[in-house]
Amino acid sequence: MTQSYYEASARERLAAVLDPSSFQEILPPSARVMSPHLRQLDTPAAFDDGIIVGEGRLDGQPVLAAAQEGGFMGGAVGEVHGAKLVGLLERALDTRPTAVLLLVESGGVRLHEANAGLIAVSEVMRAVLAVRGAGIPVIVLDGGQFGCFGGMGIVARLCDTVIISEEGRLGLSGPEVIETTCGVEEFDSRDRALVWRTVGGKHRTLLGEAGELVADATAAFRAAAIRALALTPDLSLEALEREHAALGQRIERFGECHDAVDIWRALGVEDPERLPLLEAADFNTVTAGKRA
Amino acid sequence: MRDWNTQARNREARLVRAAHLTQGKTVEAKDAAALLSAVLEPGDRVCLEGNNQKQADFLAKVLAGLDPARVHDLHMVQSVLALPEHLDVFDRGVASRLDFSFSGPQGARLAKLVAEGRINIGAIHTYLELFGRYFVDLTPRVSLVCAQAADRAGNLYTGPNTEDTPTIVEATAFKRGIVIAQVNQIVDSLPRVDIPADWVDFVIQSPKPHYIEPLFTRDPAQISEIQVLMAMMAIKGIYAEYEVNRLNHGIGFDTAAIELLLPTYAESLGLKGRICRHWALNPHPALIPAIEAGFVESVHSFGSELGMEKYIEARPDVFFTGPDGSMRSNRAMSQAAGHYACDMFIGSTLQIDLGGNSSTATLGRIAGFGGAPNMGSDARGRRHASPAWLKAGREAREGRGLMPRGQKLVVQMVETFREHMQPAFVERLDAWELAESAGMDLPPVMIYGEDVSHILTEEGIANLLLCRTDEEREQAIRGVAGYTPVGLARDKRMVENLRDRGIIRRPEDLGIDKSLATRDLLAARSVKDLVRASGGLYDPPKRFRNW
Amino acid sequence: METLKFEYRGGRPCNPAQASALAGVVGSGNLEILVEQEPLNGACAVEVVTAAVGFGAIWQAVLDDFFARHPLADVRISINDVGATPAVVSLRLDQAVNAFLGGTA
Amino acid sequence: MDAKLLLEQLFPAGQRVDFDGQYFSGTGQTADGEVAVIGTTDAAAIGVELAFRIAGQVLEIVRSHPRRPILLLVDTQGQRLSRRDELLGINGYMAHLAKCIEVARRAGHRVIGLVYSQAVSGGFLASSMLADTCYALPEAEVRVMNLPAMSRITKIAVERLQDLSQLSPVFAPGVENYLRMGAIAELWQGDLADCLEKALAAAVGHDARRDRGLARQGRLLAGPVAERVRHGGV
Repeated sequence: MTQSYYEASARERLAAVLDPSSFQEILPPSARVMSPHLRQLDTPAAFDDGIIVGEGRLDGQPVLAAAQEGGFMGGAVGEVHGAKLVGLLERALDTRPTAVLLLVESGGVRLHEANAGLIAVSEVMRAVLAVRGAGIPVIVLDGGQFGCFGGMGIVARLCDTVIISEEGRLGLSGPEVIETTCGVEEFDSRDRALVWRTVGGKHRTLLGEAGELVADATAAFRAAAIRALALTPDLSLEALEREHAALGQRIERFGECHDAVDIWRALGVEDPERLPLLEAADFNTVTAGKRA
Repeated sequence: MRDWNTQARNREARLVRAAHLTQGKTVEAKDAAALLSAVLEPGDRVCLEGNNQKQADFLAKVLAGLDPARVHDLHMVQSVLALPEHLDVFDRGVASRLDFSFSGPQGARLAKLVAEGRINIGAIHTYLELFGRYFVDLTPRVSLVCAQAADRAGNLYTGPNTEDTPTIVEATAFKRGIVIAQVNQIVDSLPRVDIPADWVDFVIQSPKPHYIEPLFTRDPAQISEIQVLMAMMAIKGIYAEYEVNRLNHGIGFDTAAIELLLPTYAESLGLKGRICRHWALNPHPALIPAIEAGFVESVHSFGSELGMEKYIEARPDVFFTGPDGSMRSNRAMSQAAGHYACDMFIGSTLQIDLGGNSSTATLGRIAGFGGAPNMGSDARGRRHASPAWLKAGREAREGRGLMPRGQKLVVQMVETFREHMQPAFVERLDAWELAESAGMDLPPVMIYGEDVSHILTEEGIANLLLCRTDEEREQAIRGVAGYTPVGLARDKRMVENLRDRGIIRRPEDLGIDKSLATRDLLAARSVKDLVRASGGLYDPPKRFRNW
Repeated sequence: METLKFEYRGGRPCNPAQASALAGVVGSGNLEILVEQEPLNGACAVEVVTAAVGFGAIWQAVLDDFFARHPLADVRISINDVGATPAVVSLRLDQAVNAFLGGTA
Repeated sequence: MDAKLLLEQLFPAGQRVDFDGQYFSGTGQTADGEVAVIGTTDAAAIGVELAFRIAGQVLEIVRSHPRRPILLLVDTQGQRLSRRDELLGINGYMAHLAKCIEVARRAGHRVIGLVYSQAVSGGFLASSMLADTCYALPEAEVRVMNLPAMSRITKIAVERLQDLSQLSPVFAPGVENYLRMGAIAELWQGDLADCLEKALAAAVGHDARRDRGLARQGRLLAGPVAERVRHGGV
């Protein structure tokens, strides 16, 4: 099996991140809980609707976990896909695991069932907040090929932390969408260096949107997820006021920045141009204490 | 008395017409159109430097914008039609006749202009043929070339992408033609001189640096496990068997997979130092891990590749570089090397017929040939021996009572189906229909079946050298054509017989465990891995990055 | 979209390591294959749902060869395909069956 | 409907709402007391500044006016599409807004959403859809994407999408579709002040949208599948 988180399938990621052989799937492919809407639009459906949910252990602790399969429709959220995620989060309210892990990879709402997908994402948002409200941390792992965009990009930031690789991306509107709507001058989606500089793991980590940058290796994601088990959710007014102050500062400090490199320079990173070339460990050393 | 010096006098007249535009040899970019109007005469044969990577794009634009009432009926000779302007000159009536080699991105529009009678094609060539004709009957009267930099005297530095420039300039300058160069910058002193000043008449600094296409970069992330399997078969079933040491690879993911399996799979078979030591090849980024692993002793290149500059400079034992450290490529020399000095060519194609003929022609597109036929053909003039060449020659002649001689290995590597389930094996090439519709003398065949030694698919390797009858040859091809209609129509008994004789070999016959054919076998699985392998020297174009 | 059904007889009963196994992903040029143990009176039943219409004969040939390699009885094979080539189909079939019989996914 | 007219109809007993560009906030008077109002106009594109501002107002209400109900009147064409917003982490700002609404809910504020004009995609997701209950005016427009754009991306002919949208509420724009699928609890018609007072008086419970979607036959799988995952064996 591949060591690369980016290259692994959703099933391979779950197997590698959780304790060996500990994962037990709920509504597995053989249950054939599939999207009825895709068939109606003459589009192939998947036996698991592109998401795997179940129970397992992480470092011996009981956890619930979900993994989106980017290879199927870019991990987009449809009715069934979303319902599986909502059901898993609500299950956490009953079973009270140590944490819920979301191995996200999604372009957002699945257009073939756009309304159902949008509503499902908002139900996921409510459910994530309910789980955190119950004191159970929700941990996001983001390092797949399709990144984490659209509604899932919002969901990820509702959670306790986002563990991201340099290859991972996190945002709201995909670069292609912005280019198509606003023109190539606004965002050249084929300039991949620009894309990653804008929404990639390193920038997200420096901005404080992601909690930890790890190398693209399933073992690195696993180790970071184990560390994150110690998190305690805090949805107090004080916590939100702190976050509010930080986000306000971000607009003040970086609102006029044209490029991520300007932001990195403003953060006091020396030679910000070379950040994209650094391996995760070097990046973490160079940027220690310089994150927003 | 007959006048034996008309060309020189005509040249002088042209230079006089342009004299008011120059200071020394330098012409301002704003005067470029005036310059071309002054030196060009209707009916001139003009070589516009358009290679498959480097483009004299500014001069192309200026040429296409000339007044057709003044400049018309030009005869364009150029290796590659890559830019829209290359066809605009015909669309606007500035030129009317064309001899060329490759037209990849403009193939569809070219077919349309030919059908409308706007372009009269002389012939479609391979690179070497066209270069040869520059010195025989297609000598340019005026050449529009491009270089990285010029000095005040007019010496040119072509940079790593020298490509066609020396050939074009030599053919033009020594037959009293006129050479006009666009350069990215004019400097006091050049890193090195690639073209001496007295072969160059005018130098123009272009408003923007010329365009270079990163044509040979393949992202390892896109290599499939099927391609890994095929690369394993190539290494074990052909490279190792024939001890192939001098070779050329076509562009594509199939051959990139082979390059990336050298430090892993080939190494595990103990093949380092025994295969793949000398290459006629552009500096493929995918070759970096093999170079670093010590497989590769030398690489001579047709052109360079964007982003490889620093890596090449840091590996002067491997690449051909100037005293300044940067690469000196040369398309004509590397084509000659690929034809005569290599033991093997391996590359992909779009269609193969039952005779083993292959073509990349598709309906509605005139794509041309480029250099593949020079690589992918037996060099009948070759006389020096090598183990691979001798073994291939022996296999082809054994038991026939023929004069012994060697033969080049020409390997066609294809998956039986391309994307969208297009079969790679067909009863009849689309090239026939294209030839009829475009009024060509011959169907445009990229590599003739008689030159092909092996066909490699995911189903197996067919060794055509060992076939003794047309029927055997046909069944050997059907026998590796998988589930295509051609493959399904095989004579199963005969195919099994060919397999018993080693003419067809399946992965299991080669002792290859298919379950090992995963992407984990690739020495690099991403462009970032290539950067890592290069020690940070490779700087890929931004479109290939995901960091 | 097209649904194709095939049935093979004469296979051998098998002793799978798990009740079902999945290989592949429903993505362009790829497919997913679900292999399940099921009493089918000794048959091996295959159902293919494919986005590429008109390739029934090729599926038949690919599956014939697959069954010759793996003569399975009382097994249901369900496939969701997005235009995978026969080479990919054969590879995934072998992967799915290996996981099913050997228990390695 | 114009926002000012809407406010007059919602609060015949009086309201004090300040408009600043596309943003407005203030209070309205109902029989049960004051209601906080936060909203946007002119199909605002929600970028980082606007999301931040709405979130700040929610926090201010929680801090200064315990348990005061909050009415969200967000008119949006969706998230602002720009490289700058992505650079600054717009998804984080949207999530922050969602968290602030949750904090209000947990602190005992009723949160009601009313779609009075447009509600699109990300802008809808991070605001009205996070309310305890979301309502809409009949003339409101709700969508993820219009059919021609959807057709381009999915490569399904727009005619086919139009035909299927007659049969299924699942992808096509339309407030009726969102009603059937349970995301919109009711359409408010007639006396809007009366509608608001009833909504404020209604019991607050769990996220009831999938139950409504099932009952209204617009979303048949969401509820049952979620329940199976929640309660099923492994």
